[in-house]
Amino acid sequence: MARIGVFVCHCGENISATVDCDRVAENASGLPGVVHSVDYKYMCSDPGQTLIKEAIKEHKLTGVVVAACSPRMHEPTFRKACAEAGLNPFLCEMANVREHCSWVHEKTESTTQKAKDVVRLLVEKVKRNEALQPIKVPVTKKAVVIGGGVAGIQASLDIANGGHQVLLVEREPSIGGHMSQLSETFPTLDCSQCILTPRMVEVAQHPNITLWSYSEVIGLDGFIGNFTVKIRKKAKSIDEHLCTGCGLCTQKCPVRKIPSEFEQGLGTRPAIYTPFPQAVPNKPVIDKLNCTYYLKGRCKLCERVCPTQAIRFDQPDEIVEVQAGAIVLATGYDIKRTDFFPEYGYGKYKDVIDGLQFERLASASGPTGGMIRRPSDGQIPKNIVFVACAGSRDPAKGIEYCSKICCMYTAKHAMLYKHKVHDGTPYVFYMDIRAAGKDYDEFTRRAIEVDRTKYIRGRVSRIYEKEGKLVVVGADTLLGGQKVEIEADMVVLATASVANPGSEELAQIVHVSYDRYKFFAEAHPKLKPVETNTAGIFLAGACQAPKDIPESVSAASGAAAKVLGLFANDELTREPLVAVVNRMAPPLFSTCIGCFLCQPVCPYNAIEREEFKTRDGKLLKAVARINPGLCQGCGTCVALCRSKSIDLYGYSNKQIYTEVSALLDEALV
Amino acid sequence: MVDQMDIPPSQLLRLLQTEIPSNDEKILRSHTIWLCLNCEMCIGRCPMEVDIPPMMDFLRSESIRRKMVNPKAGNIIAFHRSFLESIRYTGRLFELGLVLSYKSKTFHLFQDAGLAPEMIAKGKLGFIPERIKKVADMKRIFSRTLKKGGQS
Amino acid sequence: MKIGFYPGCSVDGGSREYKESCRALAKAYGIELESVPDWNCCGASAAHNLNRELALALPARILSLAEKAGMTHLLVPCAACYNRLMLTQHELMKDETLRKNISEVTGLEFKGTCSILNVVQWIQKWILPELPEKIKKPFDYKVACYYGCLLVRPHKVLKFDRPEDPQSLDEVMKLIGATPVDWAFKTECCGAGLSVSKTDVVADLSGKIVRDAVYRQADALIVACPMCHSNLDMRRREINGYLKQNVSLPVIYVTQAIGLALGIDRKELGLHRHFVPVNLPEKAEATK
Amino acid sequence: MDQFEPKIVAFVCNWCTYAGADLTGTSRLKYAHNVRIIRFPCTGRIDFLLLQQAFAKGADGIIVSGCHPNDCHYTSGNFHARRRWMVFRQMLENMGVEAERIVFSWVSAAEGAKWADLVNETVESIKKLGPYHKYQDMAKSLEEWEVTHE
Repeated sequence: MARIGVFVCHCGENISATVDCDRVAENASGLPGVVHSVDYKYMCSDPGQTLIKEAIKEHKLTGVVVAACSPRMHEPTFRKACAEAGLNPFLCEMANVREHCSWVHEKTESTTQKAKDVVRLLVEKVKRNEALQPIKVPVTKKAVVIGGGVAGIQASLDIANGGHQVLLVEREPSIGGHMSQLSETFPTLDCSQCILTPRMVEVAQHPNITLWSYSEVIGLDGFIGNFTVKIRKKAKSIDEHLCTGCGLCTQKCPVRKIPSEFEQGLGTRPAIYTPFPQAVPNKPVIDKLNCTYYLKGRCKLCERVCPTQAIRFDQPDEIVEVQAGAIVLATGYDIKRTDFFPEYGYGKYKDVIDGLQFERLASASGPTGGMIRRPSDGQIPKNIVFVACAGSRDPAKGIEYCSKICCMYTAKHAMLYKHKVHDGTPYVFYMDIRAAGKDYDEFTRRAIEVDRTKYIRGRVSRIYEKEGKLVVVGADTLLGGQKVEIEADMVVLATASVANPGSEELAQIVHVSYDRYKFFAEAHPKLKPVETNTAGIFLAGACQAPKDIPESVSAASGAAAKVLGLFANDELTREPLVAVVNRMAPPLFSTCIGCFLCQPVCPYNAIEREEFKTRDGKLLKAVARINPGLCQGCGTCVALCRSKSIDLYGYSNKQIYTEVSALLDEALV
Repeated sequence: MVDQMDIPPSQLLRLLQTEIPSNDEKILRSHTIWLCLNCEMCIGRCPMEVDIPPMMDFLRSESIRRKMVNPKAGNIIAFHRSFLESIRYTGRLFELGLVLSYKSKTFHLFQDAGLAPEMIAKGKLGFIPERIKKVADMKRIFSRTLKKGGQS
Repeated sequence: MKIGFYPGCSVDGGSREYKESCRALAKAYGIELESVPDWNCCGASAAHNLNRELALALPARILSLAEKAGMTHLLVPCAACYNRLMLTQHELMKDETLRKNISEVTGLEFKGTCSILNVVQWIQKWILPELPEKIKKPFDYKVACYYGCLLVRPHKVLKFDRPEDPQSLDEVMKLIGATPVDWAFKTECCGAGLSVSKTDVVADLSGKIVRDAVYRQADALIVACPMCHSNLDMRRREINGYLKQNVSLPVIYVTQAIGLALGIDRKELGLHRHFVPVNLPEKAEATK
Repeated sequence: MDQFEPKIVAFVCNWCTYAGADLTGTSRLKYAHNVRIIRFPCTGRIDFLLLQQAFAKGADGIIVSGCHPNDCHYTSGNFHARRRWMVFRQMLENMGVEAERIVFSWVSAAEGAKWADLVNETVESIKKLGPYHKYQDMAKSLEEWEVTHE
């Protein structure tokens, strides 16, 4: 038999000014099952809570309704009070008579009536509440970081330094990402590789970090604290234990004309290669698509020259499953390439290049040894035009956002050019200069004032080749839209930053949401910037949105802090408001008919298949089972279930049905 | 064409955005609206996909309606009118007639005079206007549309 | 095989060689080009410069007549007419009230069932398939394909080729043995809209086009629009004046170029009507 | 006779509309008292048979409101609710239930004023439609039928 206590709060005068609180309490005392009903000035105060605790003990209450403010405000307070008095906290409900009643209506009889109704409804609901126990799940204290650019490196190091195991998975043969391709970095102009390579080496040597390069995540199961990550380790065609990284094979390989990915196509590499001299791990891989042996079945020159017999042509891809408690996504970004800009002749004219290509030209380790030479004929360009917002902020091209890093790197490019070609003239076409950041605006001003870059506010309408020059046609909007024509030797397009190819596929594999530009979506744009809406998966760096290096590193450290926070617990506690598929004795097992229509509607992939078999393995019945670790309690499956076999703790069918029925049993007005 | 325009299209749009009557008038009196060739290059390149050509069409008819046509646009309008007259009475363009009508409107009697003999020699110019059968259709279309637009 | 045909005033008049070459090409393929009965002028730039409704009503009448005649495909060789017809169909199909109003003005029902083809689309669909075996004399020249404005813009409505650096004409030319040059003025405006009323501007715009084609060493300019043709061909005197040199670069319709490759008689293709004589170098006169 | 005061039940999600209605309160915006709110974790949880139960128990009008499209706390619950509602509405209309008595809306946690307007507008429109007895009568006779045929 239910023994319910009702506690009506005045909230000073916030409620009592328009609602007649004693009459609400008095009315409640007459409801079936209510054994105790009082009103009090401040129910959330210490004496108010004590009132509830003592009533629970004195009247042996089996349920509590507090008629006060919104449950979003004080539900945790009152549930905690109940728990302290020995009542299961989930047997406490709140009737919202402040935000939804006293504050939004004038003092009339109807307002008090509404409060009475709301209390009655929750009394009926609480009678059907069940005592629930918080869900506890163990935590595997190992993190998988996907992507080995600066964000992935930072996140790995932070987690590893926090004393936990990290597996860093990188798709390319080496970690380093885009940052390793950059020449200098804004706004300090320090050499990118000089600051990055020590970190890369630290990753390789850290006792807590395992590095799997040339590997990809191909599957993810499980939930926060208990993920199973499936990884394909692509065959490098070498035995990593034997290989010393001496580089003899890469020198002897007869295939030498493959455009180098690292050099952005401005240099070449052999078929067996390390992407760049400071690569980590510094051991080569064989590019099977271009290796003569894989194409034609002969050559094997590398095998013959290898002093340690480390070449393994028959090495297969390996698929490995790893247990992890948290995942950090740090897959980075890419820039727009191909013939996205036919009006600029990109892809057609060799001397129209993108920002990353310019980085390679300016890099001391690049294909020109740091000399700015144009790709077509190796001449040093005397007139160079930089076009900002090439594709960014361009709804017509489908990219509405600002790529964020271009204003700064374009200013940097102009500066680097001027430092290397003293008699050259750099021009920058821009829409706005967005240099918000520490020392950023000072930096762009320096490019204009000290290095005398000619900034032209306006867009370039087209670029065409004429007598060996690239004619850049644009407008100067500060001169009233006056037409500008510059005969340039080289043009650098600050092409839009876009999500990495494959980001959509990865998002689907790990079940995180992504925005319309295929960047991964954070759980909350302001308050949960490094979390995803899948618990236990975090974001670091430019896979979320265009970010510069400092931002990527901060986000990575933020994600690492979240992982370390998670790993500080041996087990996780979660509110038990989850869905459950009913179970009963054989031969029925459950009223679930095994249609599994609930599976596709679950946003968390929490619904699994459970099979009941005889001892000899014959399938008796397959029914749905909800993984309480994954379920977030939205209840979509509950409403969908055709056999009404799923129910949701806290919002059960019975509770809600009673609520609806109770509300209208009496006249409302 | 921008070199020839008195107000570049970007500024014309800015003037429109101000929603100030004196700026509207400046636009309607401009030479720019008559110089736009409707080549549609602007919308092809504009990142915001501002569809300028129909806007220009509107501004032109508005300029005529409010009698604010730029004096330099006389030739252009005369040509368009001669063109439409030709269609109104025959349904099709009568090129020789168009040229003659245009000349009589603008007094550019000798412009392009050299072209005609060669065109005739090459069988490009007809002397007799072609008429469609249902010229009445044209009368109907012209009277019903121009009545509303207030232009001819 | 019958296909609807809307020549338009220019192609029917001052640029009749375009019509002649279309018909010659169709004849070689056994295609009958059936003119829209009692067609009228599409209104060209004059109509939409002065009155929007008129600019919609004139093409609407043409399309209604074509529908009435049971035409499912309508070849419109003139790029300007093609553009007006496409824009009208687009505007009327997206706005029912407008469609009703315009139908009321023309006195004809408009359903939007007729598929409008520009000359390149027609060639792609009906001429290309049997082209290789029909070629008698490969058109072995360097050509600059000039698309102009109205064939490719506005892309949202026409959805033909790509508006920047289009390729469809180049592809057709490659198939008849020509070498398209990579040049910079494929879609720059020639100024046709103001051809008569602002001749000075036109010489400037067209002059730049001709100059670049010459610079790229093209033997011919290939066009698909009578407006472009008359500007680049008939206005050559003004262009030469602007360029301060005499340029003999001929301007050839795509249909004429294909016709020459098929061995069709020059006169049948109307080549004698050009102002700039079509004297192509001898090398290709040799048969395959 | 007193003026007709309709009985309105609101089925709302916890994260957007419930919070939005809280904001209406915090902003002290006034609205008609005729509505009773039932809290769900998500509109995706709403079994539309509950709507029929509400009518059977004498509701004159119903509001269903959740997060705006793409703002669902659970990613997609509101889309499922909307899809089910499309089908359910047709079914109701087929059955002869006055589907215009059900208002489907999105109110975010920031739209306190919208919630007040939504309630007021719904009350007004239901007042125009008048009391709804038909479904209740039908449900009662069904109950009686079940009792007599048991």
